[in-house]
Amino acid sequence: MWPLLRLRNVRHNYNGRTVLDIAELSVSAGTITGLAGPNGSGKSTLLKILSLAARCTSGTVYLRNRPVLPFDPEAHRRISLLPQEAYLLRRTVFDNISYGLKIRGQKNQFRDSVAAALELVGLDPSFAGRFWNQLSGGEAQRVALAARLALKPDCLLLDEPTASVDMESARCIRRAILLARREWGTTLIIASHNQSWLDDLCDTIIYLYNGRILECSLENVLLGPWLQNNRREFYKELADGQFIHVPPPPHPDSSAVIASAVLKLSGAPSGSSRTLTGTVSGIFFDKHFTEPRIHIVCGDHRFVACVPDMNLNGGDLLPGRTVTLSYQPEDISWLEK
Amino acid sequence: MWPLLRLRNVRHNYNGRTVLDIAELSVSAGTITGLAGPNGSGKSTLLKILSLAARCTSGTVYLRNRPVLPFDPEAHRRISLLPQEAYLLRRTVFDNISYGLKIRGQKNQFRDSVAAALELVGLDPSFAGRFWNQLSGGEAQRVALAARLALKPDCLLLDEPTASVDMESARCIRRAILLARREWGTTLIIASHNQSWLDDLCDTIIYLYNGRILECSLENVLLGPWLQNNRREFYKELADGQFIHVPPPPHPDSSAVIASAVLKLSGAPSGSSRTLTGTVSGIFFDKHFTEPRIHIVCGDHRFVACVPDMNLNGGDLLPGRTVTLSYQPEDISWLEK
Amino acid sequence: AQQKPLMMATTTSTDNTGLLEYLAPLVKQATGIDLKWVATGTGQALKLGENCDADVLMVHAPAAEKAFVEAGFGLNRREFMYNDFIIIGPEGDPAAIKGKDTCTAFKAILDSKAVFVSRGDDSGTHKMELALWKQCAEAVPDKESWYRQAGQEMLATINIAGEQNGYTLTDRGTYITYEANLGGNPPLKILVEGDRKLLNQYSVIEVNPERCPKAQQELARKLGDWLVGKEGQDAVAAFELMNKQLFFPNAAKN
Amino acid sequence: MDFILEGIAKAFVLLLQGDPETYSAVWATVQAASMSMTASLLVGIPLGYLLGYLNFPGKKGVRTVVDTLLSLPTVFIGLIVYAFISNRGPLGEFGLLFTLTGIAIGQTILALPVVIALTATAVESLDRSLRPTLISLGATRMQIFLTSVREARLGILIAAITASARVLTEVGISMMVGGNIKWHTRTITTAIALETNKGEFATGIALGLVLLAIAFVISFSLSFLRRRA
Amino acid sequence: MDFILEGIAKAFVLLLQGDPETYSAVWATVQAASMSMTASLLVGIPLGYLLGYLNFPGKKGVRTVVDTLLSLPTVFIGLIVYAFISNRGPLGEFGLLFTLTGIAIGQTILALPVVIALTATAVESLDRSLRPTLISLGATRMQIFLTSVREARLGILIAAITASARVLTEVGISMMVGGNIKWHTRTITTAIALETNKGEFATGIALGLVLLAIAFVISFSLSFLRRRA
Ligand SMILES: Nc1ncnc2c1ncn2[C@@H]1O[C@H](COP(=O)(O)OP(=O)(O)OP(=O)(O)O)[C@@H](O)[C@H]1O
Ligand SMILES: Nc1ncnc2c1ncn2[C@@H]1O[C@H](COP(=O)(O)OP(=O)(O)OP(=O)(O)O)[C@@H](O)[C@H]1O
Ligand SMILES: [Mg+2]
Ligand SMILES: [Mg+2]
Repeated sequence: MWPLLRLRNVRHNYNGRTVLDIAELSVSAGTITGLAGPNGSGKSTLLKILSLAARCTSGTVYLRNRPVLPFDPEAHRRISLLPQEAYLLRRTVFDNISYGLKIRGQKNQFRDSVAAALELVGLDPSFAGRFWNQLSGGEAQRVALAARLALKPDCLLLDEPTASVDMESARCIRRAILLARREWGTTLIIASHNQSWLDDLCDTIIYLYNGRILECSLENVLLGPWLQNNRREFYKELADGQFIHVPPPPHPDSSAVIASAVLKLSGAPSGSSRTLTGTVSGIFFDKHFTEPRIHIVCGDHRFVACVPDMNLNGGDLLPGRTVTLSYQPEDISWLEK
Repeated sequence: MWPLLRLRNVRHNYNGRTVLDIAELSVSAGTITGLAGPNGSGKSTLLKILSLAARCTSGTVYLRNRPVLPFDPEAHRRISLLPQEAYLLRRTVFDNISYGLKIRGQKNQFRDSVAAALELVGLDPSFAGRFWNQLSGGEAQRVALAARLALKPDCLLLDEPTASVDMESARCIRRAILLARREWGTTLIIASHNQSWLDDLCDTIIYLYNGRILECSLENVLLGPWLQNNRREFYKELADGQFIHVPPPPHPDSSAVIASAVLKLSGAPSGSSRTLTGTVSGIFFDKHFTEPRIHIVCGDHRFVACVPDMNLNGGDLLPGRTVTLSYQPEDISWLEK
Repeated sequence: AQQKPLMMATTTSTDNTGLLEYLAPLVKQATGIDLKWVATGTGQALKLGENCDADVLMVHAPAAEKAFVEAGFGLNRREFMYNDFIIIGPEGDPAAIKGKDTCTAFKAILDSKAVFVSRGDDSGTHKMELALWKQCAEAVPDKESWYRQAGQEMLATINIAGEQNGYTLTDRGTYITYEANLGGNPPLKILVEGDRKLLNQYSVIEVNPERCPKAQQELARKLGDWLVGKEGQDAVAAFELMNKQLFFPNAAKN
Repeated sequence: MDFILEGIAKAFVLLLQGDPETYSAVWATVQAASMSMTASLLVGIPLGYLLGYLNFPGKKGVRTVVDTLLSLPTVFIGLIVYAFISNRGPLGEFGLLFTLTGIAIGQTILALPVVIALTATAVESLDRSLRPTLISLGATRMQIFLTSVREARLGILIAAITASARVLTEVGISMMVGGNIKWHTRTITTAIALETNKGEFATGIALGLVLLAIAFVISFSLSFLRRRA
Repeated sequence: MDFILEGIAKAFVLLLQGDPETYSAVWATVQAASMSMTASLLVGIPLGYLLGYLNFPGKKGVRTVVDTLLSLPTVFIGLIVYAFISNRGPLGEFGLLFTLTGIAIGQTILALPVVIALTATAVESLDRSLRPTLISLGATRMQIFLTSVREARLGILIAAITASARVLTEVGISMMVGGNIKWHTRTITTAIALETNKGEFATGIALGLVLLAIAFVISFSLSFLRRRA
């Protein structure tokens, strides 16, 4: 079976500046894919291209191996996007949610669909009669999502669906997403900065950085600039006065990425390894990893490390305890600029 | 010393519907106050009224015990608000950030202020030349914040400053907020759904629910409807089939709130207490509590409980472990509708 | 100090034919009067006089002029020139009026129901036409479908008649212009002319300074004097359009 | 001054006593304006939408041309249309001269730049996230057009009102192309011009008020489209 | 048809050979239009802003009235202004009749509803979060006005262009109040009317093109304000 969506050699420019450059990306039908990355890394641009809402400067989008363009008669109505800044039509909530059904030629009987969509996003049915400008920020965001859910699309792309949404509603949206996949077989691609929400929901997560897909995750990213000491070692000083040492960076401003597996909890430095001391701020369970993960704050910076079960002795790792991390500078990799 | 800002008997209506009703609220100078609450609870409305950007339907806003109205000549330029949906002027980022300085009659020399403000929100100085519509969602949000920071206001109100902002930048904004208080003595009031970010930053947190200030925190809120069994006990079924029992609700649709201290980790039920079984998903350290806090997932729902240090035996509470919570239904309280 | 210009309200025919532009420098030279004029319909010209917005009037609607003077708005009405009206129509002449006298022609048009285009704007020409209908056919055929009331300037009216193959009554000056505009071979030809009834009398009237204190009666009198005097009369006689004399001085009969 | 009061009184008389000449002119005005407004809205709104919506090289030039055409003098349009539909013109055989249809052709030329320029501006002022939102909901190009027009309804409404005001008040075209023929092509504005020329200022005022009454009926009925924008 | 081509040729002759009568009319047109546009923009933009910005009871009624006033016929305005500034009118002593200032007064009345209605619509179409944002940045009421106008510049620009087109092309006021006096108050449009009356259609066309040239200069110079909206 072909992947539902596939990008090849896609590149997108704004005013001549390349903001997206993806050689190859496939999304299989029925999966939930997360999209993570810092501001400006190209998540929204990628979602617009994948949803055929915009055309990439160069490259091809395939839908089940067929190249497709915006307004493709077949694909157009099966893929839906919740843009980051969704526009609400200057009408009632009811009209907003039923709009997509109406333009699909569906006749009347929107009432049930609209009520069902509102319930999915955790809004009271009485909201249907409200006007677009009588909503709070989070309510508007949820109405926009409801308008997409009402369409029961084959493929749904969500750009920051939980921005300015309360925690209870974020859980509600999570349930709606899982329901969409289960009941309608919807394939989902979701960009979000709510890392734990995303981790919890998605089958796979794609990390974007400067318009490129990263091979690793973006757990511990340290921005430049990097200094050099008189032994020609590169380092950066953290806010609490500790130093972190790195291999020679490609550029003094490059960003270093330290995979959580690189940071060991064995306190004593051995050979060429270096150490960092910090305070545990939390321990998590993340379904993408077999081991629990621990957050350690060093000065201003929060590091994520893996906790092999054998390392757990008593309550040593509970929040508030001080621990020592060790790492090999050579294991630190660099992000392309 | 009078509180910097004080509200008395403030009530706000939209189309005759009361969305805010606050008898008394004071904010002391130099503090950082958080504002939490579900969508539509009135946070944005409250911030607009506090910042004198809107006038309340009835009631009084005091600035250092002097009643003030919008456009108050003295207060107007000392209080600044970052609205939830900040509007960027159809100009460059530079012009947007320097706008507030310009209308204050400041002459030239914006260059340094703009560069400093951009740095505070973690944006490269090269952004100054971009046009308003050449920004990603999170970049736009940070530019809007920079425009307020550039004013060095006495009082700064932020409505969802971290919505659609990446984690690194959220930390950056946190540093900027702390710097504003330290260097300029700015008083801050911040509405956010990013509970952990808010917990970490604020001196006090105010919880809003349906336009009213809550006495408790909003940690574990369970929405209705509530059912009654043949023993006339009220309960709700969780997604995993467990039941949670509550005292008689004021209304079958009322929301119950269970303070984290009510949920005990002592596994065995005693007397009239009830139990819930769940999986630990994380442990945190929260500066507002002396003890670490634990997140436990039961079915669809995540509960927060306190962990008295004495309860910590070995790695029992590490993420992934199964634990039992017990509670007295009478300790559960109700939110006013 | 420079003298204030003399404001004249006049009809479009004197302006459109170029007569005033020809006379103005001569007036200036002879009397020192700086002549300014507003060219409108006769009715509006009389109204401007009535409202004291002009010092002197040059119009061609004798009955209305007399009423104007009798109402005390104007003084010293002096006739000083005329031109003549003609009946023009399509070369085919469906009502067969060519060479007939005016009344016969009007009756023939009425009987044959051939298209007749009326100015319909209360101008001097229109008033003349209405008088002729009453005189020759008892009533104005106001609502007849062949009787088209244009409500426009003379030239536009002729154009309408031309487009609709109709007859119309026009002053000779405008017809000469029309003829020239169409390169000397217009679809409408002169069919009736030279009848005594078809005289188009122009006069000059001074605005009454008793009603209008600012009216410059002295200058107005001076202009009138010049127009009826030999110099003015000769100048009128010498004015030609397309090498044809348009206006005929007749101040002598005053 | 008196003629203003007199004119106001006369306006009531004309309207209430049903003066046939006035009603004939009202009817001619309404007929010509309906034809020209229908044509100019049908053509102008899509063109204005495209001009505001698309980005193409030379767009700025096209806008400048449209803006310039806002200043087409009515007599000039009248002359051009006359040249085409006069008996000696290329379209002479259709017999459009001195008809309301002829007037409507000229008025369409007059109204088109207004509709196009104001529609383009209204569409340009739409929120830039409208288009991706509509696409993401599955709207076709035609549906995007229709919905954008509806979202820009305030701006397009005022475009229509401004254009119809321009058409209702123009004299030059009606005079030149229509000929101001009583009972046929005499519109209110040509009647006003005629009465004023005749020195019947009060009647001119009265007819002006009649025109304003028509305009009021139009803007009043359209104002309901303006609710809740 | 021929007179159109002839007119186009003649337009070049008039403009390039510097025909003094044409230049006098151009100058009169420009003077009157500058005065009236200055006045109507200075008064109309603030009023339009308030109308679009404020919410007050009866606002809808005011908008309907303004929309209706878009249909003020020029001859009607001419008559009203004439009534006031005629020698027997209340303002007769100022000697405004048959002057460019008099024309400009009438043209201001003509342009005001256009500026007000279109500015109000442009302001109403502004993003609703502009106002709280400006207040939150410390803008005074005056600064909010100025910034809102700048943010709505596309709409207000087209309001100015539409109004100036209306003013440039009007005949009724210039004719009635100005009197079409050669070398003094003869504007291009009254000159076109005169030439057309005289049957000089080619000259009419030529003068119409001259007017369009002025309009082009105006919209071309204003089009630079349109960059980057
Ligand atoms: N219309 C535009 N014109 C020019 N540059 C743009 C435009 N839109 C976005 N950009 C730039 O393109 C890059 C990618 O933007 P994009 O919106 O895809 O980022 P993102 O990953 O969605 O960020 P965020 O998390 O802030 O939403 C950014 O550097 C941004 O500044
Ligand atoms: N302009 C308006 N007209 C009518 N009702 C409004 C308007 N703005 C907000 N509301 C309603 O007022 C209530 C409070 O809104 P507010 O924006 O203050 O909520 P909020 O706490 O900021 O929510 P969010 O977390 O979604 O931003 C909500 O019920 C909302 O629906
Ligand atoms: Mg984005
Ligand atoms: Mg809010």
